[in-house]
Amino acid sequence: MFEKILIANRGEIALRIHRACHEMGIKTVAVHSTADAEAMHVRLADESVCIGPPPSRDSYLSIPAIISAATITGADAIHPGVGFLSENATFASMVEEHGITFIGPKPQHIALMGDKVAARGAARELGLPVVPGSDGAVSSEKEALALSANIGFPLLIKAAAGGGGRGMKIAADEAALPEAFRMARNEARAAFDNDQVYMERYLGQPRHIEVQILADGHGNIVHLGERDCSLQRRHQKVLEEAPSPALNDTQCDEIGRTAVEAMKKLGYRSVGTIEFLYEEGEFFFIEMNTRLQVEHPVTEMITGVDLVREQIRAAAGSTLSVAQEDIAYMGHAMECRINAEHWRTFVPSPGRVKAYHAPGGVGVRVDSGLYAGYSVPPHYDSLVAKLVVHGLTREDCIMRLRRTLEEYVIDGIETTIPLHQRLAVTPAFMNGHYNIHWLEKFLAGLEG
Amino acid sequence: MFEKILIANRGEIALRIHRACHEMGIKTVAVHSTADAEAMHVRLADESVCIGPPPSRDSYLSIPAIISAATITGADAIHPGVGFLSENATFASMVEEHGITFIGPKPQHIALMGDKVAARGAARELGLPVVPGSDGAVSSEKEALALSANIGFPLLIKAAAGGGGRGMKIAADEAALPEAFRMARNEARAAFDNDQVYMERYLGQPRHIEVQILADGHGNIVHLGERDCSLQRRHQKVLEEAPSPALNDTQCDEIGRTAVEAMKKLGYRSVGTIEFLYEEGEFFFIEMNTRLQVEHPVTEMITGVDLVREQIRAAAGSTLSVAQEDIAYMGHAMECRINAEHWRTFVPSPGRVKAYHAPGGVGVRVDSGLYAGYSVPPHYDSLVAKLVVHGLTREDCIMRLRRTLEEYVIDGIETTIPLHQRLAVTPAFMNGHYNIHWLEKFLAGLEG
Amino acid sequence: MALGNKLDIDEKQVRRLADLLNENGLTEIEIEDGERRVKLSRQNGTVSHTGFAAPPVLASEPAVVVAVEGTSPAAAEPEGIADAVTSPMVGTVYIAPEPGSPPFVKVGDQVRGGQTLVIIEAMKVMNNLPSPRAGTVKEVLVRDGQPVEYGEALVVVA
Amino acid sequence: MALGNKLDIDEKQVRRLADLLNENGLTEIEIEDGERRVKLSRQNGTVSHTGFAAPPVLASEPAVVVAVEGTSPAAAEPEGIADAVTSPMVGTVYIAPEPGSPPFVKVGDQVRGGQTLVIIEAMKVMNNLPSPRAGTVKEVLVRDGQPVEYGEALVVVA
Repeated sequence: MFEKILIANRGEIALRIHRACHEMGIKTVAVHSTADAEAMHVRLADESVCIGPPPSRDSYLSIPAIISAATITGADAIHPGVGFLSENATFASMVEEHGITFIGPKPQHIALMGDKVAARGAARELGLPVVPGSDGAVSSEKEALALSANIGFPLLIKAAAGGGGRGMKIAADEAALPEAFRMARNEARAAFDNDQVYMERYLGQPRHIEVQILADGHGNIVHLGERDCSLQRRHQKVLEEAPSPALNDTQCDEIGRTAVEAMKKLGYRSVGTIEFLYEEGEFFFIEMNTRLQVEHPVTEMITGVDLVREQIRAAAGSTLSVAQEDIAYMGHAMECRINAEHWRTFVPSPGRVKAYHAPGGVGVRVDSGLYAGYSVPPHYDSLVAKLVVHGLTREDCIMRLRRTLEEYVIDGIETTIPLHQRLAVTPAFMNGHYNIHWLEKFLAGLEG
Repeated sequence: MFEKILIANRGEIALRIHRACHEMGIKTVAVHSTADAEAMHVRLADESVCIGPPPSRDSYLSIPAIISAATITGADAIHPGVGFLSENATFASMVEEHGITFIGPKPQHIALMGDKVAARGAARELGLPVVPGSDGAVSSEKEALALSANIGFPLLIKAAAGGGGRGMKIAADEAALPEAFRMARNEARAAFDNDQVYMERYLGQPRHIEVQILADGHGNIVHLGERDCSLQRRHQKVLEEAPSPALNDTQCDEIGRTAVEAMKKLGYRSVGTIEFLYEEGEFFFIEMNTRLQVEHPVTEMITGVDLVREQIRAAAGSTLSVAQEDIAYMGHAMECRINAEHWRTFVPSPGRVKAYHAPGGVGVRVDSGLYAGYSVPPHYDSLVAKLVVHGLTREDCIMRLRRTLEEYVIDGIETTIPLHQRLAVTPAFMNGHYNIHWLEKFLAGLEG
Repeated sequence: MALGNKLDIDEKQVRRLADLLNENGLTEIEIEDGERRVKLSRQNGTVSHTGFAAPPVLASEPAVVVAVEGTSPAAAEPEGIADAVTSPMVGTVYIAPEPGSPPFVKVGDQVRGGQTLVIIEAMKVMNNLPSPRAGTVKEVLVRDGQPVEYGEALVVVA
Repeated sequence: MALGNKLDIDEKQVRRLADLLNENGLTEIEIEDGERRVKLSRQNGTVSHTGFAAPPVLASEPAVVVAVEGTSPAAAEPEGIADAVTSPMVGTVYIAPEPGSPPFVKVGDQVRGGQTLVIIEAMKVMNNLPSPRAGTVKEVLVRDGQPVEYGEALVVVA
């Protein structure tokens, strides 16, 4: 096992990794910009190195600075966390070239999944379901009708040269297809002087559902069920839960098995997440994140598996400590992302935290680097805390969420706690009736 | 279900009960002395009533004040917490006479178990193992030898009129019995002018092991395994864990089943704990606590059962939400009692908490009413926080304990955190090799 | 600065500077303008109380007024309102011997020490509350039938 | 400028200065303009805190000295030591071109602007650190082969 791990990240995820390391008896090196000298994980780490000024490009994204810091401290592995360099294949390669272990997947898998077009091709080859489409221009109504049988309805006809919704038509069923096809071509011709169109399945109200993968370098690959991350604002996840209120156990097992098979074909190693859109019983691949995910705690809460620990073990050459048959799901978990932003306007609110008091008690986990007196720097992501709660049922979980949101004190900066408080009492959320568009509509309808 | 519960207690346990209530959608009434007006649970409760001046006898032990507070706020039930009036049968009866539900056992069971002599008799009748003894004076060597077969060795011969160790002899085996018997009688005669002696099994290095019981009023009774509470100082528990490192699953099941059978005979209702001394495979009844126990969270951590919730449900007439076969043990849990005392001298340290920061992350639960700026009053018990951690194995649990003890900040008052930090790295503790005398010896041997 | 002149202090100005000091976590502000000089400073340790002593602002507001009363000075310190006679117990207060009767005392009444001011019912027992001193009833702070806490101010006798 | 006897304070100006202090992690700003002088300062160790903001006392002491250095003013504020030339990168510092050679500079040397003070090795590349100004070497704060952080003070040139 490693003696000393350098954590090439900041904020709550750096603290999360530090905790896993110390629980494994591994020493930690925190690297930080000048803006983060007083950060909690820096204070708790066994060693810390200032690697640059506040701008990320000169500190948390500076490959030479981070590798130099690992060299001078004698770290034998680097954990990239999430964001920053965590999906940078060049960084992963350079780390390994310097004789330091990169705690993550093989660089070629990072590169493959980082290229979204290549990733979609790979997903199809690996047997992951992708949105069915025409795979190229469709030149006639007849061809459109022939292809539609495989694509399925509702179906979207899009201008190949298009953008901004122009030259885009939805056909609800076969009867509506010919006219929609003609209209889309006409609009495309008028708008882009190019009447080439292609077709794909139209997803009107999909959910965002992702599958957590865990793999060692020895061919052992398991999935840890799904997370529902449909509550999004501007493609940023706001609240995640597991299991998804929309799936039954069979669906979960099936998509999990499909994901595991794909990862076995790929020869994947480390943690990873395969993201899908889900609508009416079908999954469609979006992308794969070849790293730890912000919302990993909800999976940890329902499975009892420590993903960061397993990730570190796998990087050190150990085998997984769990087999697929060991993984049992217990209860329900939710994570609120608490951002240093005004809860209605989402204006960032960096600054000094005057009072801080995290909720405690049964079934509660808080991952946060905040403390009273800490100053949230203005240079980085606004995520400052993750409140994760567990309950034996989804209803228990929501009640616990409300109770903990009542208790959470973060004074001095604006946070999104009031938004989560409102979400937690909203019927559509309570019933699990939401999709990826729901939260934006909910926000638009909020008063105050 | 109840609409509003009055919490007749203070400190972390009052907060614990408040949390359970809010998670069940039940409103809370906090009652408090003038010294506790700023307590966390008072701040969080839906209503609060000041019931008297700081001395407990005029506030937390004042039955009229508490029942009046329930009356004026319209509470339909009272939770007594632990300590104070929680094992006062008169209080339980009076509460019920006022048409308010007492969240606890039937008053007669509180009374029975509160009388330690009667409790021992009852335990024997209910089939709980008690320390075997002569049940009266033993008048001859011959009788002593005859009885010894049933009592077992080592065996203690005690002066009936005795005290202070005089007239007390231990016989290691049958061969040593006659001489020990004669010496004990002679010493007894010389010391007390009365040579009557009796005999019982001698427990040299027992562990304190207790079984958690949960019962509704409908005959459903389950046990939730054992807790090992052998780490004690002056009969005060310091750190508790579950499962016990000394028991195997079979022993746990057996003593649990025995306890459940006894409670079925008794017709017990609510939560309760049966405490045993354990030595070399045998259990001996000490007493039964007819209430919630401070260390209940370790059981909650390994079973996932919310004991306070079940206790409230049972008081409201609901049936248990778990059957014995539903109860599975997962991993290992430990609880550190953090007292506002100097960790070496145990001198109480009330006063203002200048900085407070509880540890977070995976597998951690903190039950504490502390916050930055709160002043620990000098009038009550020094327990100010319970740090409870869970791990998949006992070793994981200890590593997590160390990690969280590194993170815990309570500044401005002295606490016993440094003691727990030392315990957590001590081999005898790490190996689970301790008994009820071990901690006192450990403390005596500590430097500084 | 001329000794004969009264020192001209603009309190608002100093207050504004103090705010600046606090808001920005400074330890010193010094401003000189010709003869005049203003310097504000703070020692390190004393500053620490400004924030810490304040109880945390709860993420949610207390739901019911009684909760706020519970943490009010009246509850915390029975002597909160000067000359007020406070409740020695939790219960329901009655200001008259029976429904419809005139009250025991009203504002302006002269009372003797020992004279009943109100009755407090607790556990179905009626407890007379005698005046601790002779004086004039300045204020009756409770309504008939109102629940009261320990230490709550009931009647002002001065 | 002076309006009668009253001290003329430009609150905005002070606020702007305070912001400057904060943003740049300075400990003091002092401005003199003829009769007028403005000075803002902060205590060194607690630069960004009003005191209640003092970082929590950790239950355990940091295990290694580097951790303390990491939170030291030197790391947090490259400008911490006046006139010190600070490291523009993380790496290993060498005070001489080769092992055994005389150092690039020693205390008392006169240096030109642009003259190499030390070499910093990062990622196996040797980077010359030129003096930002002409002056006298007052102090060499690092040992040969010592690991340095970004912003760490290396050589004092004044």
